Amino acid sequence: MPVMNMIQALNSAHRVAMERDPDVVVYGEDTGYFGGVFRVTEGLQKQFGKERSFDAPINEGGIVATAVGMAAYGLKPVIEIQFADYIYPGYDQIVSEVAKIRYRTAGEWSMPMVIRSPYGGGIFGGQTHSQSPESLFTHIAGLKTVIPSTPHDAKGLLIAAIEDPDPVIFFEPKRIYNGPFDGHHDKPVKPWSKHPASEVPEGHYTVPIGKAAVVREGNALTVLAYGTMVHVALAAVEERGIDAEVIDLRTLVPLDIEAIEQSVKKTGRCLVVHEAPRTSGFGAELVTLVQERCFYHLEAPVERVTGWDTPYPHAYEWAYFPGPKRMKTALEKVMAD
Amino acid sequence: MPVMNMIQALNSAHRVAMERDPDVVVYGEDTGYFGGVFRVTEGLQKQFGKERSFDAPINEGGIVATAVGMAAYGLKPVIEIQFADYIYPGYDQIVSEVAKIRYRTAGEWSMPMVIRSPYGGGIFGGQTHSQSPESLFTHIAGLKTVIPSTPHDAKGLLIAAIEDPDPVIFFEPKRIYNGPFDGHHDKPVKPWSKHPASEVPEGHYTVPIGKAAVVREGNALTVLAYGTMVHVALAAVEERGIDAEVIDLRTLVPLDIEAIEQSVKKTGRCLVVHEAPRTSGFGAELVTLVQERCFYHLEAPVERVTGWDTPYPHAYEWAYFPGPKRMKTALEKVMAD
Amino acid sequence: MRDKEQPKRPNRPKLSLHVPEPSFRPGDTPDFSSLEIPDAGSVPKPDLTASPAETEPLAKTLVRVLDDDGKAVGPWDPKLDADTLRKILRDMVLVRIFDDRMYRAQRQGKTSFYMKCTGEEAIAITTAAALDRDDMNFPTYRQQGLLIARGYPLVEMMCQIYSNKGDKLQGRQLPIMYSDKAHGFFTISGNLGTQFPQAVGWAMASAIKGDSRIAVGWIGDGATAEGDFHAGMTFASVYNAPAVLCVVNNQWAISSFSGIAGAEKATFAQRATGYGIPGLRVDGNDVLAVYSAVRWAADRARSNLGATLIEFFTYRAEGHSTSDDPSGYRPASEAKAWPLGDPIERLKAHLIALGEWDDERHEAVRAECDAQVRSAQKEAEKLGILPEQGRDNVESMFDDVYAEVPWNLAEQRDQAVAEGRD
Amino acid sequence: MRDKEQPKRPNRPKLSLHVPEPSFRPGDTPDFSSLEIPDAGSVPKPDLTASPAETEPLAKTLVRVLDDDGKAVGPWDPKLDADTLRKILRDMVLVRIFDDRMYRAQRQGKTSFYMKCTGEEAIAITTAAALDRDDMNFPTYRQQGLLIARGYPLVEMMCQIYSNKGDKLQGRQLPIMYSDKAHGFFTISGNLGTQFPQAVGWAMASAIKGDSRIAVGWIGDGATAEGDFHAGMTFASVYNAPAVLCVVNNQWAISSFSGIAGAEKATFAQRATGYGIPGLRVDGNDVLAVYSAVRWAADRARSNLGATLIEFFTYRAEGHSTSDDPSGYRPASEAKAWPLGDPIERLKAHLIALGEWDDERHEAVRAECDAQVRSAQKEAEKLGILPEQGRDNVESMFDDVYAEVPWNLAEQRDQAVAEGRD
Ligand SMILES: Cc1ncc(C[n+]2csc(CCOP(=O)(O)OP(=O)(O)O)c2C)c(N)n1
Ligand SMILES: Cc1ncc(C[n+]2csc(CCOP(=O)(O)OP(=O)(O)O)c2C)c(N)n1
Ligand SMILES: [Mg+2]
Ligand SMILES: [Mg+2]
Repeated sequence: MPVMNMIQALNSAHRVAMERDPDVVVYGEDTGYFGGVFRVTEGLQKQFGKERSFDAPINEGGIVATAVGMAAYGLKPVIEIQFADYIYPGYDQIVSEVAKIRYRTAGEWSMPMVIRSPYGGGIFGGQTHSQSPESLFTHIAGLKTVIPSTPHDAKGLLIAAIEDPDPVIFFEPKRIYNGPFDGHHDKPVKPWSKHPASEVPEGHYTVPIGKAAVVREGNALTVLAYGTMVHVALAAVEERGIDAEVIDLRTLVPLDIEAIEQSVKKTGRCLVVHEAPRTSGFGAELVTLVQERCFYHLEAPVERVTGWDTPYPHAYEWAYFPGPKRMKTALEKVMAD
Repeated sequence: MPVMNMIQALNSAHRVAMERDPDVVVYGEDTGYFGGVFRVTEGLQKQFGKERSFDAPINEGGIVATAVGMAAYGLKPVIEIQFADYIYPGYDQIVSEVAKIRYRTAGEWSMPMVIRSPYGGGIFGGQTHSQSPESLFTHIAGLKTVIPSTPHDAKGLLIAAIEDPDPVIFFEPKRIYNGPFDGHHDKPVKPWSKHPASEVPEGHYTVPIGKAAVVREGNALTVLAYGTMVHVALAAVEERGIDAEVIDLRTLVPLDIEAIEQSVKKTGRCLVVHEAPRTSGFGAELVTLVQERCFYHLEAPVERVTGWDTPYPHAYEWAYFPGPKRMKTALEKVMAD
Repeated sequence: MRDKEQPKRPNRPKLSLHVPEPSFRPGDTPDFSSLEIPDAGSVPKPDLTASPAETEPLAKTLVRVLDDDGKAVGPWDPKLDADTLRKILRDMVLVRIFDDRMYRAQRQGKTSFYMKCTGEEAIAITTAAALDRDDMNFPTYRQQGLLIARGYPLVEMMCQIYSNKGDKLQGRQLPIMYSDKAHGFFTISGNLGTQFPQAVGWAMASAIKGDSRIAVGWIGDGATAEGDFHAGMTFASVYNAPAVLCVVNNQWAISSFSGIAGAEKATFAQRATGYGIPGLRVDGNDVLAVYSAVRWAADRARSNLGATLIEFFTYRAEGHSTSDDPSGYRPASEAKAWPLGDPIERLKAHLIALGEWDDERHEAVRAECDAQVRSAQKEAEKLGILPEQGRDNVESMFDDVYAEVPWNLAEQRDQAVAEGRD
Repeated sequence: MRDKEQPKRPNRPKLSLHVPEPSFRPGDTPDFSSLEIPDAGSVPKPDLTASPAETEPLAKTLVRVLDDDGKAVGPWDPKLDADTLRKILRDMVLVRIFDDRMYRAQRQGKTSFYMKCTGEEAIAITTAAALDRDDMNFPTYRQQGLLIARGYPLVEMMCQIYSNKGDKLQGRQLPIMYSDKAHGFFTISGNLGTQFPQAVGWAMASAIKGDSRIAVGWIGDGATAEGDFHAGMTFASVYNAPAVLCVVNNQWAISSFSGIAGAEKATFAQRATGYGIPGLRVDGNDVLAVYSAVRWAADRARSNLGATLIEFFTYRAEGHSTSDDPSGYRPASEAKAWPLGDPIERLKAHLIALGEWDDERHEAVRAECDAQVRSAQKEAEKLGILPEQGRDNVESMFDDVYAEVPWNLAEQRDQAVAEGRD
């Protein structure tokens, strides 16, 4: 089976989807001729022509708005927001339009589209190339939110998202585009090729939206993670030698609540991790659901490991990023309580 | 003492602040000559002149952006977003600029401004005049979020917000502009004049940002609420005859965590209520904080009473709005668990 | 030190903020005699293939066809047959009566909200007449005329207004936020401006697919200030999108006049210049001028010549909505004083001048429309009015958030159904 | 039925999507001979009080002063004294050397990111010369020249770039996102376009307070597509804000050329027309033209005549940033072929033509600037380079989110300090 990093896998997902469905069109800032600043759309213009893969003006609101019009026409736009930090100018169109059109028309119109965007920290990108705004989308009814953590899932989830009848916010953890970063920034980065999930089928397959993956089984506690933090969590658990079950959520909305409940009821302890700031982050929803549904199984408070409630500070990357140390402290705390 | 409804109290707050500080300027859509669609800014243009109270173009992003420029100059803009549902075109300026400028300049520039906006449901306003987007702001470090529930607090909090050195998102529960609606939509609405908190001092005073109010003392459980839901909660508690402590948060960020902890540790049970959709609503943060800090005091899972995870459906106003019935069911559940 | 405390320079003039003010406020006697209105027929009509630069003068004037005597004059006369004109006239009469009845229904407590298009009927109705039946509109809340002109059933509209059992939108939308795919009418948004670049996206899709249908984007004068206006114009310009982009300048945005959107300094049609697309400024109360302009723009779009911006100059004769009382910010007599008149009266006069109409036939049509509206209303009200709604079918509230109901909504639905409403 | 499956009409032309394409791609030989460049001195200079409409032709041409022989010609010649010109020349040389050193520092792993303004130095530096010292700039990341021209210490800039102990922004911002109030330089945002309407707000504030200082808003060609551009233009037009609004059209936005922002159909200066404010299009590599245009616009603003939009036409001679390799999307030889030349060479030639300069003095200045940059770099690096940062003072990370540290940040600070970093 071909070995791909996450960028190649995402590129392959685009190609597969565009080959199968002539209504799939792809655009965004710098995504056309050049193939995107992270090269995810590389070669699409050459293969599918300028009418299906092109550059867009720097107007994220306009990119989303035109996608709304295209979806209304019957196309399936897959649009790229260059960095998640730049999604806000398109926020009104996403929240007020994309998310609500199926509902407000009682299904007369639907909005099948994928809004892809690299997100997250760990690249010394400073305040505006590091953000994790997922909870600003999980709060919006009508949107699905998907975050892959491996090349295999990235391709399968992106194809599933493109084929999904509903709009999907697809955040790509840019820190792990090229390798499964485990938070040890001082060590050399492993390439994806060393990771089993870099084996990616050439053709069409999907990873279902709404299904989490138990990436490590265990009995002592449950770790809920997504994106880059899956790898950080796994490493911390291994290093700390804790019999933890690690769940890669993969989809935040709709959440795989069964997988979560099942695990926490088994382990009785839970740790929730994400890069986004703590207050009103998606972790709050996870903790709340766990305490609502597993209250009488909990042996200790559910802990959160998150980014701090500050903007993302350039030089303090490794003091901000929830890395191995913070993970281990939290693991110990949940186990001790 | 003068008796005011919430609109009059907010109007009075503007006047007091503008009289005391010549740098306070007020603008927004229809806020000038006409005094705003809810008349909160009525008469300000007449009293303070067109240069300090004027109408703005319909561009929420531009309204916020010019306020950033004015704050950078040294003014204190108080701007109105006509409905909270229309704040999204200004979201980028709020999140990327207003919230981050003090931080990214290490305090060289600050952004003292107030962004006022009527929010919430209960007025048959349909999807775009009913929303409660507070959690989209509580997640953003650098912003304060304030929501009053009475005329007295509205005036005192608005003056405090205007005098605050940091940007404040000031959401006004429009359903209770004219009277303390308790959720019983079939009964005649009581006017504010029958409520003690309609006694509002004429001149300057502040209600501190960051301090909750225990609006009803009790021992059986703690209800955390804000805005219109304070009145709905109070009514439900009374009607159900439960010895509940009801806390009006008043400020969501920075939260009065002490008041919450103290109460929940006393009662051992907690109910969190808001109008916004459940998933990733501010309730999730409240529940999480309570379980993090009061875990060993909790006798039952913390419950949430919230809006549903759907857009706000016009005709189903009273099936959507978290009214007395839903409140009572939840109260019973928390008490029974 | 705060910036503003820096020393001032007395040798420099003091700057001052200009805040636009409309000509008349309550208490003033409106007098529009200084308004420059070009003669009907005086504006040239360029070739479809004219460069946008050549069309620049058209953005600063007013394309008019109907003269003061009700004659159609000049190069923009579309030379429509009398049947077409009578259909337009009837549709305008129908919309006005519809608006009046529904406004009253709101006042009677039968629904929560209503918005009229009184004085602006010509724009949407004539545009519908000038478009192909399968061209697609992205309207605002003041283009109910598009639906009526395309024969959308009044009962359907009313059921939406009442959010009742006949409402295909299932009571989910504020009254008048219609949606109908079959009538080429995209779902109206409560958020101003959003539909304008969406129209451009639809047009781009039509071009991508080698289709021949075009899109029409609508926006109000006030809403042109939104970023979405710029998005629509930019994408239309860059991709040469086959779209007709319409600004309905009725001079008011709730209580703010068009000067607060920039109209003191330039026309809205002139905005087109900076995007290299043609801008036409058109007398929006002149059916013939509206028809001709839309046709010209639509033909350009269909010929792969790209988008056109049209400013329809008109006057919002009544309040912004049922929530508004305009006497608080403009003279009550202003509508009457507005010199470009009433589109219905002007078309009526034209048809009479042509010998194709008379007062009796007009009155007969009026009565017929009135009866039609009343009977539709009766039928609609059989299916309920708003105050009775929202009790049944509570479970429907959880449909259509997604194609399939996810677990959280399924749970919430069960809860809502079990609980019942207050 | 999906819309697109509706029957097509064979009697209609097939629509098609136009996607703009730059003249040259990698592999092509760039040839700009068809580019229309008006002769220096050929464009008239209107009165300050000229109506915006009168200035419309200026938006379609190119204000140029320096002719091919290095002579200053025509009505826009600002007739600057040689000292002023030499100061501008030196500042340009200094910025270029600074850029080269810092670019190299990034390549050496001393910091994370850098952005040059090579080829565009004239614009910011000359604008600074034409403005008053206390006018306020709202820059993008490519106006480092403003700081250098106003004498901001190079060491301060470098410390920011290294996020080191001397960085007054405490390591919180990406390199080159400077901020300095005392030098009238508003904090650069990573989010494109946001500063443009902010500048207008500052200008409005200045007008509200009866001040005499004006604001200058900056934006790139690509970023003009953002809604914020429209917001800035609209508010500037409505309130007659005393602002100079500058579009730096360097023809590229990362890998997209200016056609993707609309430049195929109209100039960026022409956008001004639709807002009723004057638009000037200026040779951005011609120091004299830049000076004169900024002065004209600033004088208008100071006289309460409102805002002016200036498009500076230039060419981004190098990559977008250290993260970009332009040879992937344009010919590597394009910069050399660009006919409007290098601003430093052009001003140098002018000064030589005036008899006020020669190659030796130029070389001396170059060497002097080089020494200045090197010595600043040494000093800055004493305070650290990026890879060593972020270990000390972790608690400072929690300051300045608010004026006072709230309980949640205090708790997080304690945790962060206790934990230490990885
Ligand atoms: C984004 C947004 N901001 C504000 C509003 C509130 N609002 C509704 S209609 C209106 C005035 C619109 O004026 P105009 O565009 O001229 O349209 P008209 O009502 O005259 O047809 C305003 C401010 C809104 N609906 N959406
Ligand atoms: C809102 C936003 N969208 C996208 C980006 C990513 N981005 C950074 S620079 C750039 C190109 C800007 O081009 P232009 O405005 O022409 O400025 P130039 O770099 O040429 O000076 C892009 C797309 C961003 N920083 N902000
Ligand atoms: Mg209007
Ligand atoms: Mg550029």
